[in-house]
Amino acid sequence: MRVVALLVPSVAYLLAMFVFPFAYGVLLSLRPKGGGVSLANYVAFFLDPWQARTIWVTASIAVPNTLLTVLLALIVAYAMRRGIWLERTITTALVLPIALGTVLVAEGINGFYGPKGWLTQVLLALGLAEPTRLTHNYTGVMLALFLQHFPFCFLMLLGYISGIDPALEASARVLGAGPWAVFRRVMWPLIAPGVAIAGALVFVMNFGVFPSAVLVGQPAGATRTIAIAAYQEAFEHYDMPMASAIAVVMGVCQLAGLAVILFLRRRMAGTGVATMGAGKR
Amino acid sequence: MRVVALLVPSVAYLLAMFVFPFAYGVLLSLRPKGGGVSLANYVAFFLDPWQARTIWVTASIAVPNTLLTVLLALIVAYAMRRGIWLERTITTALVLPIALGTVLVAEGINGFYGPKGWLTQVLLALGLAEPTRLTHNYTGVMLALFLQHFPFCFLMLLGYISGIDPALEASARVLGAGPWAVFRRVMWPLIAPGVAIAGALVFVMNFGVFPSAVLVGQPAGATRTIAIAAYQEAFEHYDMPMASAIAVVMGVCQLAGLAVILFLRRRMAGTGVATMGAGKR
Amino acid sequence: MITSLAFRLTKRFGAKVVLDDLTLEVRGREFVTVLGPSGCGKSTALNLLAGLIPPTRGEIRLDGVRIDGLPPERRGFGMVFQNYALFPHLTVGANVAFGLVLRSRGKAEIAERVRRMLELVRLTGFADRYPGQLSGGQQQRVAIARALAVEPRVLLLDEPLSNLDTKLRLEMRGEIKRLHADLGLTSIYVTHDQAEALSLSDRVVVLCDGRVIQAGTPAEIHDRPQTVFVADFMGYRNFFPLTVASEEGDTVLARGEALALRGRTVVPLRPGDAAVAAVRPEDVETTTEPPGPNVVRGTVRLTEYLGREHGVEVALEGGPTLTVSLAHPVAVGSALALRLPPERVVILPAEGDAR
Amino acid sequence: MITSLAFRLTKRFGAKVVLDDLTLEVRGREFVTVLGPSGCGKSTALNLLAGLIPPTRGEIRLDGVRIDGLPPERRGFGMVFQNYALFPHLTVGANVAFGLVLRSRGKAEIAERVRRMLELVRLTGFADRYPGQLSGGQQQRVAIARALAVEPRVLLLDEPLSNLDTKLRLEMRGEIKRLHADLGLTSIYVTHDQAEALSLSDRVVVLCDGRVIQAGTPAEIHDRPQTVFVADFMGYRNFFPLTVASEEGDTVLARGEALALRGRTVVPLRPGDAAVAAVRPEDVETTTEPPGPNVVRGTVRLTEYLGREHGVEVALEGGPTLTVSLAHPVAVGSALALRLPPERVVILPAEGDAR
Repeated sequence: MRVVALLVPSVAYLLAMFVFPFAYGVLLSLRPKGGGVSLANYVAFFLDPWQARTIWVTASIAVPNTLLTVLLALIVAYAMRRGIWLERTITTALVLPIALGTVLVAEGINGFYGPKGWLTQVLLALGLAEPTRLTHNYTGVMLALFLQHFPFCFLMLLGYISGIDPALEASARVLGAGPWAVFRRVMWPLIAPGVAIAGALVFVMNFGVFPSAVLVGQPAGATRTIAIAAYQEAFEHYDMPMASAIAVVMGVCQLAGLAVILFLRRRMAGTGVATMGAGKR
Repeated sequence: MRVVALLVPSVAYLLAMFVFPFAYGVLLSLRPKGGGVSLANYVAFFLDPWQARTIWVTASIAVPNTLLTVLLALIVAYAMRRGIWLERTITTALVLPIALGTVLVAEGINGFYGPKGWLTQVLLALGLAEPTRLTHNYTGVMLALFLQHFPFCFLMLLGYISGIDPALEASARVLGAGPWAVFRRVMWPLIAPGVAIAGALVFVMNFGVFPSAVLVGQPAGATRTIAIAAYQEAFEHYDMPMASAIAVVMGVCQLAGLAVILFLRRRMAGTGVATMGAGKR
Repeated sequence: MITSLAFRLTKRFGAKVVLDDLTLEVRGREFVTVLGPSGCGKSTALNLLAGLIPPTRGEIRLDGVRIDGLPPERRGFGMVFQNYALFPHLTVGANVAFGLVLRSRGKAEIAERVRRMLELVRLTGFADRYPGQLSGGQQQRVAIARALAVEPRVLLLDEPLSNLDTKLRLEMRGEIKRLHADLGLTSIYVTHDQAEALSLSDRVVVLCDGRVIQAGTPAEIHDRPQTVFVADFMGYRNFFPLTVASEEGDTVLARGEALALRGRTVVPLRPGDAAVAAVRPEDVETTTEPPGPNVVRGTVRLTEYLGREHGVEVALEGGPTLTVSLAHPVAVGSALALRLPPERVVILPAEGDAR
Repeated sequence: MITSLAFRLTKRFGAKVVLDDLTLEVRGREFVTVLGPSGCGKSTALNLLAGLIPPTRGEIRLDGVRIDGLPPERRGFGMVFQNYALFPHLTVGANVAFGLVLRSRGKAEIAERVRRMLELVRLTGFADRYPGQLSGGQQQRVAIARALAVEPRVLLLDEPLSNLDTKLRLEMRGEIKRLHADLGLTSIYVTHDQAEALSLSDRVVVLCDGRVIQAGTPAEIHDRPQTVFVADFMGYRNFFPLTVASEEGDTVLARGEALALRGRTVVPLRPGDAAVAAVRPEDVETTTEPPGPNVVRGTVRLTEYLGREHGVEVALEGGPTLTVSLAHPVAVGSALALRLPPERVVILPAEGDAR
């Protein structure tokens, strides 16, 4: 009882702090600059191809990047499930981009992958590649997002996978399952819920991409994401209601992505491939 | 053996991908625009007060914000250690800011805490406050960083704390410890390593603050952080070597902060207050 | 020294009744064991007594004074947990001193008492180790020393031996018995192990689904179980459903299709009642008597070497199986004539849902 | 059906030798138990046999053919784990069918075999439940059914009963014994429980610190332990350090300050050798004989009710303590004259570091 009494106000304040800004945004979006209460902002957004296509641009970055990030993180985390040599060093290296922040990652990408960067020069010197443009375009954004989100995804999955009782794998091996059968029949069904959560998080973060799209992308064209559109309305045109409307559209897209991920997860569970409580006993 | 053979190239590539950009940056910083190999960039940075003071500005944001975030997260996570009503909802609300991205959080802050925002209006209507400026200044950046980093810190600490065997607390209670004595003598020593890790992560992220400092701060003055200085050199003046030098200075500051945190943790351990393996049995 | 600890406790979690009006009075210096299978509510009872969870209804009186309103730290009890629950960041000495430090005793007094406690549990010289450096049995002894250091008014023990090896469990059982007697403790001990309950206790309370099934001295519980559930728990491994044919005093004759048994009753039975005859493997003996009541014939189906004895499963003529314990080996397939001594057979009322 | 499984295995983790050249040949249909305290390397041995970890040195031959190069899935063994290791996402039926599906058996054959296996472990009707919905004993039975479904060439059991209640452990022990006999299995069983080792095995191998201390039939291990370590494990609870005074054949007389004991030897001893006399509590009897070799006097210090017997701790004249098991109760403080029958006393060589 005493604990509850202490907790209620602080939790209420936190909720207010975290939830109200968004409720505010939704209401604001319904009051266009011209006055009144209407859906005018939404209509304007969808009728303007320059704005509406940001949804497609963002999705074409977020979806492949999410698949790539989750798949690679799953492979590496699964291979490392029983600990490997230099685990600590490798984990630290992976976490560097989080620690160093978006800007420095962007700068590092420009330096390493850019037209005068090391990678291009090495490839050219070896005669292995045409001078390909890897930065300030779609590829640059993909690289930046991967560098930022891979570590999160990897650490989440590693935690999830190493929480599964190793005796399950041992028991499947003795019963006649080779490494691939172990993965498909035992580990994957148990990991799937974790993969769904990690995928959902990466997708949502990818869909909100902003600084990377500006710094190593082509913010006026190929990588003009929906977050950039919202930013421009808010901080360049000072049209807060319009910016809020765009933000709401973005939120709806993110929710749609989550719904697809949940649907896939449930279908797998339905066909008996996936899930029945995680491995921790 | 087979696993190792498969793993080595992929791990090597990942390391290259994550580590080389930073090594590249360090070397670049030593080759100033004028030519040659020298420390000229570093000398220039420290001799220019407009640049050098960004260290102080950044620290004055990062240090108090880290303390505040960790302290609040610790209190809330500790209070929730045995699960509470609506835990799922509250956790979801807290994770919203991560999901929605920096820009939308900034916009929400401007809308809620801004001069025309709800909070100010409610406080004014109640006669509780002078019309205080909460955004586009130091306070705005503090709020944005708190909203972004609190959830991480909270979830990390909650995981850490709920991993501690509840029988330890029960046993301390029966032995005569009241709630405060339980925290001070049993729980805190076991939580301290987790707090140190969470604190280190939040500090490093805070020190690299960039988008928030621009969007809800005062990027030309009170919140001109070191990351902004690096950004301007790189993407406004196109002086990559100088930008790299600033990035290296920033990295050194982050390492210094980590060293202080590690030192504090070790001192606590030395005086017998802290640590000897976490609670999981 | 306390005179009595009396309680009457009910605990529900949601709709599930975990403890249904568990009523007991423990006298000073008594050793009471709560015996039951996992999930019977015995650990919940201990947590309620310690104050770690609140009861749904009920009261606890220590020497007549209600203490159920007090938080755990003010009840002055000691508790030993199944998983030891030692503080991993403190040395053995600091663990034992924990309760004394909280009571603000003087430094010298604490040091002396820690020394005496470690001596008591035979861990002199271990004060500076950390719990992680000790074996399971040593950790368990530290947990006991820590609980005893504060001179608890009542010592609560929650399956303290169940994480230990067979051999260690036997040793620690003796240790607990010795400490209880030497220090004049009042102890409540929770376990699922009948041997622990019998050997340690002054009184045993058998719990099933949150209700007391039977309570009494170890000998009463062991020799005079009142239900099939208690008999099963007390090592009666043979149960035969029969019908009571006749009764004289506390002896009845019960018959079934395959066998007729004369035996003792604990609960009165009348002719025609459905009954269950229970007998322990160790109580059956080989015989040369002709078949009749309490004498059966059968074929050896399986034998088990038990060191001093041989466990033998005998398929009786007419169907049922009898498990017996014999001093000498017998060959699988050989025929046996066995006697079930009437004074060792217990005839119990058949209760459909007694388990 | 296999004819023999022979192996010779050494395992080091870094500098630590976990198994030191463990050599054993198991014959077809044999039940061999590896008995030892925790940390003696017995689980490591099982994991090496299953192929789950690679040996540092050694070989495994099944009917003469080396199989140590094969991965676990191609050895055709069955394994039962201490924590059951059931697949939580699969039903009981799918768990049991797991190995058969991997062997691409026909649907009808799998269904029939799963049905038979569940019947065998008495879980008919549980096929559609999930492991999380079963009790510990039921989960253990599913684990056994799953391992047996593939008709394993060798069944490996890693402390399969140690997570169960006392009563359930007894029942499941009988179940394992029955299945081994009925199905003609070849089994290797790992445990720290001497009762399990004695009752189940054709042969027992006692392991300590990765080395075999003694191997033999249960009766040999039980009656003729060769070291104090084995005797201690086999329930000899009284040990007296003495010096050999005289020998005749396999009987010696050993003396100490407080007592003189005549007893059997298993390992030859000569007069003057340091020895340890071991005797079980159950082998000591009360006597009216006058004091002399094998007859001692003492005072009852502690008694323990054990159901049919009473455990009694007796302080002997001259210092040592003797633990005995008596059929009738005695009062604490009373004097007793006790006889340690020479045929029940084992005189062992004293080895400083034998434990």
